[in-house]
Amino acid sequence: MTLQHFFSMGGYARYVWPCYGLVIGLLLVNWWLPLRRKRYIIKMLARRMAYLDKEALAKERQGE
Amino acid sequence: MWTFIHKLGSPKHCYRIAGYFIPYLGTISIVCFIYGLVGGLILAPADYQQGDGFRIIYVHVPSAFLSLSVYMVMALSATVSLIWRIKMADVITKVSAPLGATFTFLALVTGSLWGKPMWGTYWVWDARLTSELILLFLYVGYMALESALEDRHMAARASNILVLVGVVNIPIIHYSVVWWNTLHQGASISLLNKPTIAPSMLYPLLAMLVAFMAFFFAVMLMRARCEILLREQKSNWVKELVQTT
Amino acid sequence: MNGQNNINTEVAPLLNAQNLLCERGERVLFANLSLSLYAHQALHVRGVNGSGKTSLLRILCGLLPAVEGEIYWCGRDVRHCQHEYRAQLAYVGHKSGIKAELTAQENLRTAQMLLAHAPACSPTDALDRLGLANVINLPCGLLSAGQQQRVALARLLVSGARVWILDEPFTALDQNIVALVSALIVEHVQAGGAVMLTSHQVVALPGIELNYFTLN
Amino acid sequence: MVEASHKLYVKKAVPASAWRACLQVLRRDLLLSLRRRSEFSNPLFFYVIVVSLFPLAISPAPKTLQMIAPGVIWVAALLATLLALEHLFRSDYDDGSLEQLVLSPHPLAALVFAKVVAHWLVTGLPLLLLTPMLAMFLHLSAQQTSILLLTLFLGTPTLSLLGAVGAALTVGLRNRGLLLALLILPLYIPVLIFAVASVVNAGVGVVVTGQLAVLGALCVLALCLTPVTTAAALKVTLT
Repeated sequence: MTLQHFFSMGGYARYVWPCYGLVIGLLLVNWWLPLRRKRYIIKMLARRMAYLDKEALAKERQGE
Repeated sequence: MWTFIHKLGSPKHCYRIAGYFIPYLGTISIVCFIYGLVGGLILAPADYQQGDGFRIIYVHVPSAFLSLSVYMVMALSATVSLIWRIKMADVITKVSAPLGATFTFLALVTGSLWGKPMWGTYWVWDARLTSELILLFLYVGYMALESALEDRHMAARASNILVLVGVVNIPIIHYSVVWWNTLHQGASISLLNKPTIAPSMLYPLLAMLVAFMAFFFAVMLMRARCEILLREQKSNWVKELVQTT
Repeated sequence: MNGQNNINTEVAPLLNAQNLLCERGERVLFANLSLSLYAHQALHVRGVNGSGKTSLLRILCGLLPAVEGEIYWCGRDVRHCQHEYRAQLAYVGHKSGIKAELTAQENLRTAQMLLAHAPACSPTDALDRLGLANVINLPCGLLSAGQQQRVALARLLVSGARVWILDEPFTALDQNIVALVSALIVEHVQAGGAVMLTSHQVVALPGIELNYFTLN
Repeated sequence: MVEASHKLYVKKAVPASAWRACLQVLRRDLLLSLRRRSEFSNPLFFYVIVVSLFPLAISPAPKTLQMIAPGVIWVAALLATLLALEHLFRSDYDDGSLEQLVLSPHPLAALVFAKVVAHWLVTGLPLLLLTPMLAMFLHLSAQQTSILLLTLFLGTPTLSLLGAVGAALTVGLRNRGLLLALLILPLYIPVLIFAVASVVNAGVGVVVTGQLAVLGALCVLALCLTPVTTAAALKVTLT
């Protein structure tokens, strides 16, 4: 199983490597997307809560 | 047992349970994936007929298997949601669909790439490839209906019904396509029937299967957690969580 | 029948709802709301726009499933007596439910057939009572909005249902027709039925005492 | 002020049973279709136009036309049914009579089945009546035409029934035309396969009772399962 033979995949390299590349690529993308989305959601919710707190504060001050 | 199911109903609990399982599933999938890759690409002997081209099955067969079993997972959670009205089941159905569609697309591409050396053309109207294609249409139809309806509850229930209609039709579509295939191309060997598998070839395949399954459940739970956060953003456990992180 | 209709609250209410919760999109319209409607009673549901009046009515007539809460018909859970609950309840919403191409009579005949309960009166009688005798054979598409609303209300008479749930029944109606419809409501309540309605106008029901239910 | 002495409850008519309610819904829908001819004549013109495009597009030679005829006619029938499904629940949804249907104590599945039968009589049946002319357009033999009519007779009810589920799921949406096709066309594939195969086999002289039996089975399956599913879908999308 020489290294050169491994890369040429017995002449089928043109089909085997794109397959594996695509599969691993898409799986990594699918794994990474929810991570990024969760960070984004947490940040968005934090910003929204900060905004609501500020508003509540402003209303209290008007109340006094 | 019953309290466990009842607990599943509460989003907070689901979020925690999902968080607990994700690392385990992740490690299982990575370990099996590496073993499968090494076993499949290096250790397994070349097939006497198809040479090294057959190594594509280590990617094609798991994604084909996953494309169907993800639809079954969606059908199961759709039934649970429709009958016992557990809202968390809607989350699972909704987040699994894109993953199922990805696996179906992978199965199609790897199938056609495998077909090129064997049959000389990229697309072959082989029975299994055709039913994969139709399965992809079912996924796309589900996702289109899910996103078209604005109201969350209605969207969930309507698309659950569509999943159940789809699951009843999958065997019908599959066997009619297989019958149609034999009608037009005679009983030629189907592209995808696995060549006689020596054990050294089989174990990497099983490892890849486990790797794909673990990967699916891990990513599905991660996406479910995001969906739960969005849906329960007003509840205070989410507020605390947002503050602590 | 004396002016004050005697609501005996000992007998189970015709329609009873326990801690309903209703959401629209992400907003909670109302939570743990309880309400009951007795025979011989007319209930006016009041509330500002968007306070969920229409959703409440749609929940009570079974069109909209409540996120939480139970609905009872004559003391029994609605899910166990679906047939009787639906046969005895008539709903007139914002949309009239009238086919524009059909004449008023044809519309009412279908409505009559759709309700299993013994139909009270024939379509022609119902249309007479609502002063639509002269337009019986006209396609409803040619009728004015007020006339179409009256055809929808005629459906109540034809259906013979005991509980009427009316969503803004008096819109697009002129004064004497409002009086006519009010008289029908009074007659129905005195005959043992129950009416729940929403309206932005002042509702005058001579002869019976009108209860109120406000949604904040 | 109308004097209220006139007794409200005049006479006790017999309560309408579910069966008579369904008949009444069927009669009402047929009456409606007669008064709104454009709604069901458009799909028929579409059917004829699409079929007559193919000789122009491919070739007028009788040989090739005969080969592609079953597939062309069946795909055109499929698309025509899909077009006609738009109006199955849409008009009732807009003017609120769909709500009255859902509120009725009679089983909604039966009422919906009556509506689908009315829809089939208005679109499926005319498709059947037009087919001999189109078969002649495409030089189909008499034997094949008869089998084609039989497959259409067995197939179009299944198309209408399955389409009704899709129509019910997408009734509330604005841009539902394309979505309905996306949802329902994959489910039409088995009917298409077996129908076209039996017409092609009939041309070659092969015995086609097997395929027709499967078509009949699909029709019966649709008859049993879809009305309940459509009713459930309506109750969901009507809120």
